[in-house]
Amino acid sequence: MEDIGLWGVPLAILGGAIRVSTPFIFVSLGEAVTERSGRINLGLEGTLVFGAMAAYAVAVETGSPWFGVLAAMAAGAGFGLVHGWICSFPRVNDIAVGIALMLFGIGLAFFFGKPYIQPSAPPLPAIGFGDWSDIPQVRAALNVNVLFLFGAALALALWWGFKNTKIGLIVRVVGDSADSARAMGLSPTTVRLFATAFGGALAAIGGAYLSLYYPGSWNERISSGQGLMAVALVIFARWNPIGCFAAAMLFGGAGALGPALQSVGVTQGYYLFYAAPYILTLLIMIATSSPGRQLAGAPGELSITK
Amino acid sequence: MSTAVSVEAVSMTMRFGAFTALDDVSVKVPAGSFHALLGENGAGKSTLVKCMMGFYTPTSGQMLVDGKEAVIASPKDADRLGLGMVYQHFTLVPSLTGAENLVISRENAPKIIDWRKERRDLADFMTTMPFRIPLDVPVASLAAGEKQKLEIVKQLYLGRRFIVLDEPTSVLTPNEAEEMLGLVRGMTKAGDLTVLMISHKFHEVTSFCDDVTVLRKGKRTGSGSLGELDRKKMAAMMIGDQPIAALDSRSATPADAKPVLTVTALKAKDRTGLKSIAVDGLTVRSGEIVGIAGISGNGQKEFLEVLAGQRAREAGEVAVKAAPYASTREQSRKLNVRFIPEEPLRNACAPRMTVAENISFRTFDLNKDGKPVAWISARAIRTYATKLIEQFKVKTASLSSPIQSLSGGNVQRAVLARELTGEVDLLIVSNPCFGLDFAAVAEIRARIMKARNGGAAVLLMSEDLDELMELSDRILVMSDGALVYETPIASADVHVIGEHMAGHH
Amino acid sequence: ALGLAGVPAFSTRARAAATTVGFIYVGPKDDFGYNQAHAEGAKALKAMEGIELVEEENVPETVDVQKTMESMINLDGASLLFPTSFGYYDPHVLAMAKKFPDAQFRHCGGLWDKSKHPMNAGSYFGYIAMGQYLNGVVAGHMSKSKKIGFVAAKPIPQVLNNVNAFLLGARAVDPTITCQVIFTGEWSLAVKEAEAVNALVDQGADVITCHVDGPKVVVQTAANRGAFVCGYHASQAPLAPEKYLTGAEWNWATVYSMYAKHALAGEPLPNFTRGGLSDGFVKMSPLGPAVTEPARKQFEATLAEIKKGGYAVIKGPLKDNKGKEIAGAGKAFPETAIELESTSFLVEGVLGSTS
Amino acid sequence: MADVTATDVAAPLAPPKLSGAIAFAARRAEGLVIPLAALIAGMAAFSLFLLALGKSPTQFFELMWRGGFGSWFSLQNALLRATPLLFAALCVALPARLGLTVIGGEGAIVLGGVAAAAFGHWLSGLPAPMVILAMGLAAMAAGGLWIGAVGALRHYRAVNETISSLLMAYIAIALMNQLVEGPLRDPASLNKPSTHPLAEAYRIGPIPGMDVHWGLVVGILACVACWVLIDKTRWGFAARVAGGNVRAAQIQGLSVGPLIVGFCALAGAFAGLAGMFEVAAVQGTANASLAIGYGYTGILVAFLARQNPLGCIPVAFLLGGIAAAGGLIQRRMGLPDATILVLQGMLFITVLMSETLYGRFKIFNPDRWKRAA
Ligand SMILES: Nc1ncnc2c1ncn2[C@@H]1O[C@H](COP(=O)(O)OP(=O)(O)OP(=O)(O)O)[C@@H](O)[C@H]1O
Ligand SMILES: Nc1ncnc2c1ncn2[C@@H]1O[C@H](COP(=O)(O)OP(=O)(O)OP(=O)(O)O)[C@@H](O)[C@H]1O
Ligand SMILES: [Mg+2]
Ligand SMILES: [Mg+2]
Repeated sequence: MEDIGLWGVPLAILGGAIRVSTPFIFVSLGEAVTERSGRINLGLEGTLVFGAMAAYAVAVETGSPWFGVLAAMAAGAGFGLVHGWICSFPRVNDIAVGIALMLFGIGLAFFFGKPYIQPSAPPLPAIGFGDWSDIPQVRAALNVNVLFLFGAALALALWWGFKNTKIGLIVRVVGDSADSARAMGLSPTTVRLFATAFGGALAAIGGAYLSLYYPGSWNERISSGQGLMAVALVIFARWNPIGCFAAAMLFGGAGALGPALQSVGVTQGYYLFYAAPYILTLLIMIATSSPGRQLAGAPGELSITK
Repeated sequence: MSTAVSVEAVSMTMRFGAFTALDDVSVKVPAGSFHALLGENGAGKSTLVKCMMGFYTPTSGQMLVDGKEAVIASPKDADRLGLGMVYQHFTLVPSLTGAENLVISRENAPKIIDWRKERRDLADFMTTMPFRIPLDVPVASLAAGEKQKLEIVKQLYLGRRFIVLDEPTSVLTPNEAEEMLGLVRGMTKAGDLTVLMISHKFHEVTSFCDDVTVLRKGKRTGSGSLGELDRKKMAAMMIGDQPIAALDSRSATPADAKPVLTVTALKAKDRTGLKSIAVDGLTVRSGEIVGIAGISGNGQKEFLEVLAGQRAREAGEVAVKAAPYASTREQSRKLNVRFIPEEPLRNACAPRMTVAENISFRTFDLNKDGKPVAWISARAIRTYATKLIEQFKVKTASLSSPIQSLSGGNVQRAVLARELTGEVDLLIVSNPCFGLDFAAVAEIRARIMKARNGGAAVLLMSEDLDELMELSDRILVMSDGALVYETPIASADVHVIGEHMAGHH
Repeated sequence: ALGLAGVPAFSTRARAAATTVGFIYVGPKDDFGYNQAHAEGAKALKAMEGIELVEEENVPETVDVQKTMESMINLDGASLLFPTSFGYYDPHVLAMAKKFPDAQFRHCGGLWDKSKHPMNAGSYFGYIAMGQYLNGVVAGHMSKSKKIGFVAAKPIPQVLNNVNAFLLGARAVDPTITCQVIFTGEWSLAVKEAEAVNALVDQGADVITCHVDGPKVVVQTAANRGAFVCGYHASQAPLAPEKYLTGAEWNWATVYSMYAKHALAGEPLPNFTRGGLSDGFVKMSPLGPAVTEPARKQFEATLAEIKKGGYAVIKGPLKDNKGKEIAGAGKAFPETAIELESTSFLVEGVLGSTS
Repeated sequence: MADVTATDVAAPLAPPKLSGAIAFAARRAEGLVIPLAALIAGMAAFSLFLLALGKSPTQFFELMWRGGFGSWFSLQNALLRATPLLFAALCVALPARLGLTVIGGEGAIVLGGVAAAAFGHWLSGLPAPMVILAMGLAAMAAGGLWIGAVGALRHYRAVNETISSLLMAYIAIALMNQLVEGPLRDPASLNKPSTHPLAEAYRIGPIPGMDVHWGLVVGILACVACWVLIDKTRWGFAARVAGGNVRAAQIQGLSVGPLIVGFCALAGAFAGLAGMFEVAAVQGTANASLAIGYGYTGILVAFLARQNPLGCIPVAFLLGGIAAAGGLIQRRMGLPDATILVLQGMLFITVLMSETLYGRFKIFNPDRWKRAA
């Protein structure tokens, strides 16, 4: 393989952004839809982990990674429905229910996932967008998983859909003003139920990506908080699907920074490099928030921004 | 355009548990008429119309539309029959544009919206409307009057032939209110529309409506055409023989009355962070009420927030009795400054805390001698609250009920009790009577006047010009974040003020 | 501590006359790594007559492990405990050993100190760096780019010894070879480990090994990127049959059966046990199909040499990667050398730094 | 139904004093009966789960009782595990009184532990009470600054506290690792990088006659103190006002900013103490084992206790007992360790759902007794 020296760093960040960002993309897009409907589901970490397990297990059993993804989606939607259903009772706190379901999802995933730590599942396919290049590093960086492409397309579709489809507008109506929604004869509870289920299904796809593509195995440490962080990214992205995509890429790229810098000899304080995505997100949040002013684009019914 | 329908509710009864909110009430609204529904707070007006529109399933009763019996089990059924409702609080979605609001409220909105076609259709439709509204900006950025018009436009766009208006003018300037009611009146006259309007304002009812129905404690106490009823009769039907608080006569403000509140060159950002408010100079003297008029969204809220310490000021001075005032608890206490913000449950109470606790917000950290203490005494809080509840006739099930379980008027009374007890030198009040019936209104206004006559300086912000005209010694107009006009009450003219409020002068 | 030992005696000790042996793992038993290696060792005891096995996994290195030990003694009647994670020792094993003088504690890691620690505690450990050296020998033959990579968790002596051995093994084949190391900072962090492998391969490394708790991700990711891999802890050959060259594996069954036999016979257990390839504490995975003939030859020759004993990987003249001399000519540190337990350097040829 | 008796006792014939006391008791009973019923419902749901898997719920709960509560040993085991949870729960419950959802207590615990270890080392040689006090203060300062910053960001920059505290927990753990493996590392801590071990004299020992260290006593005292602070002092009252409605608090001239920052700092200080006890009473040094999720379990405790500091005590004990029994269940029933997570999740869910029941039952609401009559 050629020595590309320092060029490796930007390339690694690009490659890393593509590889690492996919779970963030799916979870944050799903959560964007949920939050746009006026609910926050903090439990997507549990959904993601369960999705990872379910996808892996089904892929092992059926030999098809796509069945795995479908199973994960079904399970994720199930978790979303449970969240939506519990939160539909008056006075139930959606943040707390999220935390509870996170615990529950992780617990169930570990519980049922034990027998699947050892077997190998068939991975999801990738497309080599870098095959024009002779440089293997470029080829590797641009070896893009179909789910990533699907995530990118989904971000665009959701962005367009929020403006141009009936469903998109309904979700926004319910998220911005439940009273108005009721006046239109919409049931906020039902809309939120489906929005949360949708969010859960997407989060589970994020999990399927982790277990079936990158890093591509099922074990109890497969997720390092991607589901939780992605929820934070939604607010960071101001509930805009394109913004979610960009934030996920940024976060993924920043996550690749640490190993890439070490590989070219920048080794001091790698823990702090590893914390870079968190520090970066926090700094940007501080810089873009301000008291006495509402968050631009915040859904009016969202409990955390009310 | 479609034609008006007649609507009749027959023997509506609605029970919430053991409580009968509506007891065998019938209302008949002939096609093309403009009908008023009157009643005290809690009389059952909203309950009645909600039963008519399918929001509630009445315990018993029928609906007739165009003389035929109609089953209205949900708002969708009402929609199909061409019945619609404009609520007391806006139901437009703030973050959506006018066009989005209109299209999505249509039952048959297409799955995928072809905006080019929809815009064209909307433009065509708007040419049939008697007024213009921008449809491409988020509703949140519209003025209150525009929003109210948009609500009505929405009903017409949806092809409604009968609409209910629940207190439609409470957020409008008199000019806007007149314009809007005039338009509605025109449409009913033309036979395009039948309207049932809930209102607390007699003058609106007398000048625009054809017929009236009055409710009291869930029962119909009377109805008739406006020709045969005068205000007195309507008031009697509304409240029975209960006495109404009379306003103290205004004592003259001494010529040498000391300035209490002085504001100079104040600047602050508004909620969007894009616009700002600037108050160059304002003085309120002891024993006078200075009224600030303005359409909501012109900076009055922000101004009050700055005075109350809820919003940072960017520049300028606020002084109370010549001492710089930064709205700390100590200063408010020393200088006897009190605030009564609008929507007291939202702005001045902790809804889930008890009535007693809410009443003692101002004094919980003081002992009997008014000295600060570290330990609070539950007993002292209860004793204090009991006293005030009696004095101000707050109706509550118990001291330990959460304040949110009280009715709107009683929350308002509890807050007045808290703020008007003890010596008051400066009273800053905002929309104190919003949404309250006239008996409650009279009582609250009487208390404010009493405070003034007792020597308090009162700054009264209100969107209700009648209230300002009744109470103020001077009236100022706030528009676009600045005080643009001032007049002593003697020479105040509602129409001139209204023009300044609207920003044309 | 009032009569604790007495209470549960009725319920459990009476349950079996056999010796109950408790195993405690810090992670899942089947992680293709550290814990699996121990669990496989424990399995060897299952077949033994008179041995009752109790196991608990995912026990963190805090009071939890103390209480697990206590609970195994009190409620399960365990008399011999193997808390397998390095971080269990101080203070947890020490505290429990003092509290339960009748129970025996043997900890994996070599921390037992006769002068300070209770006699019912003890350590066992294996010299696995030699296995990484053999990994390096094969890697040296198989690397075309002359650059090999190491994914490491933390810069602690055991890990540094492994990194150094891996490189020196490769340099025994070709002294121009360099080894890039990336520290992930955690014993188990799947995505970071995968990113580290990608960064290594991007920088040209074509044989990768690692020292993390569960090498599954490293092995799979490296194989997917077309690099060869050498395993660690346990055999990961099934994960990448084509790309897996060999691996340094623990063979704890040797150790655990030894202890169990002593216990069954009522003999005192050794307090301090160590061994390497020659003692059967450590073994190498069978060479993979990709390994070339010259590589196999040198691998087998070196293995035979090591098994004779006294083989030293760290021997002079040797500098660290900052240019400081580590060993002058003629000086050698065999695997048993006490100095190696506090290694803080990376040898010349390793790209990376310990801080 | 039970309502009848309720109306009976509230009847005008009853002496006013007695009916007042009964009304008081009825109001309080709601907060006890509903969560207990929810816990039982959660256990029932979990039993179904076990039955579906062909395992015996009776055996499970029998083991749970034995491993977590049923003997002096188990009881102490539960109490020991409950100790850090008390502090961690306060880190959630205190800000909750101001309407803030802080989920990053883990960061304060970790930094508190590091600060305690550092001070314990730097001050070695000084008399033990002084050093222990200094360690406690250092830990409280570190944790207090960390969560105090979350509060400050929330109030002065409008940065959402849930997210900032989460981000800052990740940052704190990175910082801890950097410090423990860098400037604060004891060179002798070879294969598990740690700070210099505390001298024996500075270790915090067990409560006499028990196996549990003094942290338990401090933790319980802290919970009681927080309850007193919230319920009985003007600052607590002010915090409740601000938590109930910030705008109302501001208009009363209550200094909301300092209240938020102060309560968050206090919350963080308690979390810091958890770290200090972990170092001084358990580990004897600070290392990566500080970050094992006490902060996250604390969230669970606080929410189950409905953010009531006194409620945190029994809930922490309950969760401590469940955790204590986890190992036994793993060993005896062949169930994976995650079984405990599943049980916790189910209990958490049912208790949260029960939130909707408050105010529904007439029996707990003396205001409504008369109307029913
Ligand atoms: N959902 C409900 N449950 C119980 N009681 C209700 C409910 N809705 C209304 N009520 C009660 O019914 C009565 C009538 O209320 P309604 O809202 O119809 O009054 P209103 O005449 O519209 O008053 P306002 O002038 O304040 O708008 C009130 O006493 C109210 O408390
Ligand atoms: N959430 C609630 N919980 C319990 N009781 C309630 C609740 N909301 C309203 N009520 C009761 O319903 C009654 C009527 O409420 P509403 O606000 O309609 O009063 P109202 O008759 O309009 O009074 P006012 O004239 O003072 O505004 C009140 O006495 C109140 O106790
Ligand atoms: Mg009312
Ligand atoms: Mg009403």
